[in-house]
Amino acid sequence: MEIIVYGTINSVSLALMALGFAMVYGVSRVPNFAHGALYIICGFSCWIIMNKLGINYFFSIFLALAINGLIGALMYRFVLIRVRGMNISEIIGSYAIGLAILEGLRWGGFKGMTYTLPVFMEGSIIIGGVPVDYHRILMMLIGIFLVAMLWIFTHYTKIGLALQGMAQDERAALMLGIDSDLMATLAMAFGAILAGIAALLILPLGNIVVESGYHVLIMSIAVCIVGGLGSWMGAIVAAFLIGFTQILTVVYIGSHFQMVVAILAIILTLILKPSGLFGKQHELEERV
Amino acid sequence: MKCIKSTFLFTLFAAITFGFFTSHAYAKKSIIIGAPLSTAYLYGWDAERGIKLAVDEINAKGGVNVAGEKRPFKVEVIDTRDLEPGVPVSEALMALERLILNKKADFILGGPNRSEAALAAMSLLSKHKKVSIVTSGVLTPKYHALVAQKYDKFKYCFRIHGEAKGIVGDMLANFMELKEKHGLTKIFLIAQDVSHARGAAKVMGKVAGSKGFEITGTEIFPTGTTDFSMGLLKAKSTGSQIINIWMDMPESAILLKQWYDLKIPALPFGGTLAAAEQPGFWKATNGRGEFTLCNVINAGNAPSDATPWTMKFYNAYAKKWGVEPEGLGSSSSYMAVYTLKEAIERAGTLDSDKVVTALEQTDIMGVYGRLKFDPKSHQVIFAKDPKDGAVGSILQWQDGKRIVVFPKSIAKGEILLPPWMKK
Amino acid sequence: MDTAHSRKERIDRGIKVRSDGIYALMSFRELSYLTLPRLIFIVGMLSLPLLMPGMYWQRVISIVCIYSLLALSFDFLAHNVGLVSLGGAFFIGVGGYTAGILNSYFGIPPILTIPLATIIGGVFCTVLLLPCLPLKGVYFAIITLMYPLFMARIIEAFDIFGGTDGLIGIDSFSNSWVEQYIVIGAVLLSLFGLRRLVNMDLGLIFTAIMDNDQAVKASGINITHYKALAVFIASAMGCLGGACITHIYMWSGISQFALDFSILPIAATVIGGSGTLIGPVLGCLILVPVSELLRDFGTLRIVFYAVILVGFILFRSEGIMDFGQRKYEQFERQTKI
Amino acid sequence: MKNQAKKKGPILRVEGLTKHFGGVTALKDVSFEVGEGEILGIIGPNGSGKTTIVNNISGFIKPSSGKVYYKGKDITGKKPHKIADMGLTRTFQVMRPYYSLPAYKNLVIPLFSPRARRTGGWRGGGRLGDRHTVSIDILEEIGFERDSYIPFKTTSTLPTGYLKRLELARCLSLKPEIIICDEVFSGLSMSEISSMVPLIERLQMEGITIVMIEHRLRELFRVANRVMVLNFGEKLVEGSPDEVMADPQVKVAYFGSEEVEEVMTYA
Repeated sequence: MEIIVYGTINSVSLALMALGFAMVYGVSRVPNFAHGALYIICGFSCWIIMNKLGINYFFSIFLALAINGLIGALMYRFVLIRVRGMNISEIIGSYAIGLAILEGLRWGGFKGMTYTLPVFMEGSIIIGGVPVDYHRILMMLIGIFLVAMLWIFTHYTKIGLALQGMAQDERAALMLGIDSDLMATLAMAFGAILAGIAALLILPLGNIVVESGYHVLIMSIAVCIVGGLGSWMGAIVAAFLIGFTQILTVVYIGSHFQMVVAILAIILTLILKPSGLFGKQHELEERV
Repeated sequence: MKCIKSTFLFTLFAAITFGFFTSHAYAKKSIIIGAPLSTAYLYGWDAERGIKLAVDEINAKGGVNVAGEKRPFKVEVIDTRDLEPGVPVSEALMALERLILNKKADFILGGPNRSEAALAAMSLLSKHKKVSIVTSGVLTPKYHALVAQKYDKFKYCFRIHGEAKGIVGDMLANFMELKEKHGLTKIFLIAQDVSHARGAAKVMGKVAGSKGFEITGTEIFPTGTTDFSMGLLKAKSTGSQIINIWMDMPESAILLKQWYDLKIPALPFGGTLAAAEQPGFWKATNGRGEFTLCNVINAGNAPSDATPWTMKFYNAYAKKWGVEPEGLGSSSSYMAVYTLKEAIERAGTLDSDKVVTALEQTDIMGVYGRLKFDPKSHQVIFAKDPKDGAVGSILQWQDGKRIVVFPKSIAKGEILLPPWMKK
Repeated sequence: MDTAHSRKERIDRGIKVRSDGIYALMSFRELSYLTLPRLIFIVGMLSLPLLMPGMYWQRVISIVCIYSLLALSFDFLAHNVGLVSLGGAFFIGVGGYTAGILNSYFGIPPILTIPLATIIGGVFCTVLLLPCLPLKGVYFAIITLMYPLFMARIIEAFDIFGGTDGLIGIDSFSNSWVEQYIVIGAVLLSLFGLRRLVNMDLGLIFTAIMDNDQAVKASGINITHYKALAVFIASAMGCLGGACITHIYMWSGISQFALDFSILPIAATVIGGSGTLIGPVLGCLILVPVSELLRDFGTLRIVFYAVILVGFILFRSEGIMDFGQRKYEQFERQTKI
Repeated sequence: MKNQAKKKGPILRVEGLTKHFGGVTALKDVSFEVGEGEILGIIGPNGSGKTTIVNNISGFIKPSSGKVYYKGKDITGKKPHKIADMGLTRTFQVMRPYYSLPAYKNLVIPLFSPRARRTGGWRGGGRLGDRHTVSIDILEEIGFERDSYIPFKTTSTLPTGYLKRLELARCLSLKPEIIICDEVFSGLSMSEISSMVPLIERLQMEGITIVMIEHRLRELFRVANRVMVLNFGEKLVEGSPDEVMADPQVKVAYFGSEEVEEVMTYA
């Protein structure tokens, strides 16, 4: 029973982490290697707003998300827009920005393990004999709610449809009068906000540490690849797949194989089905 | 666009020239201590503060008299980044070499903090014949075993704080006490997937097993795990009463928070638990870290009166740095500077080999007991009583304060059990 | 009114056309025009260890050479064979561990372990990378990014080869001069070896595979075979670097699979100029010393480093070498009319 | 005017070839044979599966069901480079030269293949000379003027006619036994076509079997011994060019109605 409960929790947290990355890659084909940095900087900015400026927790969340979205948009507008297309420079560019943000935070004194965010609700209850704390349940609910909102957003709103159009075929979207750079900036901003939401949900469980930035980047790449680069629906399904395999390995094989399994999943998926579960792999099924 | 390009190139040029100058402007007279530390980490900056505190005190009193001539200490700290994942150890070794070759360091204190880097640095130090005292973060028993094994090659390496085997000994004494008082016999081991933590957990399993404790399970978590629910639930289902934790990664705070939320009826007993050693731990877990026990290896890192010097150091540290001594590196680094000073004065020269022999006969009453080095393995000798050896100290978080509960000779309180365990 | 007796003339008048592919050089002037930059580069590289002020900077030169080996292998794979691999750390790790194992378990001296590790490491990496050769573009990049992490976790989980402590007590080169000249020799050898290879017919096939692999398939050539050959060449160079770094630091452990070994060579290639094989070596010659100079600033060093990287990508995205080549061809001098 | 096909065993036999792309059936149960030294034309409206047949035979796509026999051996699903190595070469409807390389270097690549090494290339007769001179010879034979600058120009600057010839040259350099030409005439000017037709006939004289997929029926009918018509992935009819021309089904398939008599002659 606890496998199911903690499996879903682990999977939802993986899905939250990966959603931002999948959104950005889906729309603008830019692999955003600064995703981990956006995740962490949202945690720290929320901490600063709450502790240094004394604004209460609820508003500081929204303020931090807004700042994150702004950083994402600025990052795209001034740096990534010039290197779109040259995929090596994209990777290096976004990784360098991520590095600058993370190491800048570390230089700015955000070292050590004493920074954390308060939990939404204290205490825990027993579900089917398994003690689960409120915050994790809340995280699951918000996660599912977020996915539903995202689905509605991309299917029924103007911007959402434009983003999806861009994802399928950028040139066709251009022909229909969708300003691709604006859309890509918006996508990057949304990606940053999604990373921020993931941070504000997951970080209260532990503490805000710069290293988890790199860890989040690796895991979100893992999930997006298994789910098929570009399709965020695939990312969610893949998150559940990897989440449960991790929990199962911990229970049956041995907890220290947990990481090995996650990375093995990526390598196997790429070899067997490079386009992932849902992805439409353009290069491979090239028209002969 | 033109001006951005020129300003960018100008800042690059300024950075290079500035960097070049600082490395040449220092007086030849002072004795240079090189401190390769991972300054972005607890074990790094607490050692840096310990060393700087001791150096300031010694320089205030006139410095070290080397064969009659008074020479001040000068500290050169360099960031090795070796506790950061994804950074190759060769980065730390290059920093160490920069200290030795470029900054002309005479002695190395603090040493690289990661066990892996410290082991790698040993051959480098013996190549350059530099005396090095490791004071923070290196717990692997392999370190002093290697010194004993290849004495002539690694004789320049010393270690002034405890290591895994010593800690296991202290922990066992505690468990025996818990067994009599509260009848706790079932131990569940949780270790980080790092060789010194796994080694310590294995040794603990064997030794505790032979002493009548029942090992209900062992869980090894890779670095970077963010969910410990499975391990904790397994501990709860096997009815274990003590959870022995060997983990120095930041995610251990998640483990403790989950332990509190899931109300696991077992006492979290940290073998090495970096997160719980900091005074800021209470605020970080907003009170949910109560009853956690953790080992700070040497007495000075928590308020206790092991020796008259302990509280003097404790208050001097708090006054200078505005925070109580934290982590396991502060008192040991402080003592390392004093031991080095005393050894240089006895040896009367800076020559490495003479200082090594002088260090081997060290016998001074330090912050955490009488410091003597084992001549063969250059490992500080541990004891239960401050009068005849270096003393470890285990503390428990009791409503916001760190109370030393072991060893008995310097204890200030008793081990308490969480309310949901007292059925 | 005297007319001007001299006018500006580009020094490569006529040489460029004749020397582009068909070698028909007339005079020493043209010969020197082509060979001078290469000569300066070789003499410069060989004299570097002598110019370095202290032992420390000589060690920095060896690290520069190791990174340039990696940058060369990345540039060769990315721009001549079309396989963008983020797996520099994988090659370094495998090469380093092979050399470490050969030396500590079998006691083979460094002079022998380096060639052995290069070959065995190269074969090992190629065999492991075989299944992902048909992948292209971002997919190949990301899977090669995962391999080093995977190897590090395997060694950590199974606690083999000394687990997280790694192998220690590996004996180093006899003295620092031997160490430097081995590494510099390796860089020069592989640099000019690669240039020779790229211009040979074999290099043609790699360019063809990059240009249009369907056509190569249709002309009866097994492209996986040639891709494997290219990956072997690149991984052999990476393993050579890995073996050297193990012997320089007398240690080999899982942190040789660290991300820095993958990212820095690529940054050097981007700065130095991708496609020209000398570019990445120049990139390393700039990046590694700068990051050493900035070491005094502690954690700020990485921030500076990242800002420099972003600056180069934005303002000089084609790299120094291409810029240099263009400028070199536009030098003018006065000639009499 | 047309040389008759020598009546030996079929060099290429396709049985029940079917291919589904997801729900779409591109080919349904197509079977045909090609005799040695014969020219078979395959015609049909756009989207009737002509190129899919070529891809299945040459191994670029694996058929859903059905068999392909080449000189009696089953080559269904073999890798493209293995099939090419056995002498069954093809050109691409969308031309695929190496744009970054000069024209003569384009042919150096096929001359690296194991088959070229064995057979010595088009005129090699068992021993492969220097690859560059062999490639220039082949180029000259298919219409690149030898002493002009054309063989040395970068491929991207060549007009379509030369690119089509380059495709053919690539097949020739492997000393093929079968060439499948996928719309070799399309996109060429009248003068280029008039110089291409004798080239095809000369190849047939050399004993090479050719399968031609074409839309320009007039040139095809001048050269082909037999013609097969495809419509929506199914084989409609097979026979000599005149029988096919007269067959009402073909007219319906092509032009939707039977009356259009005179257009057929000028197509």
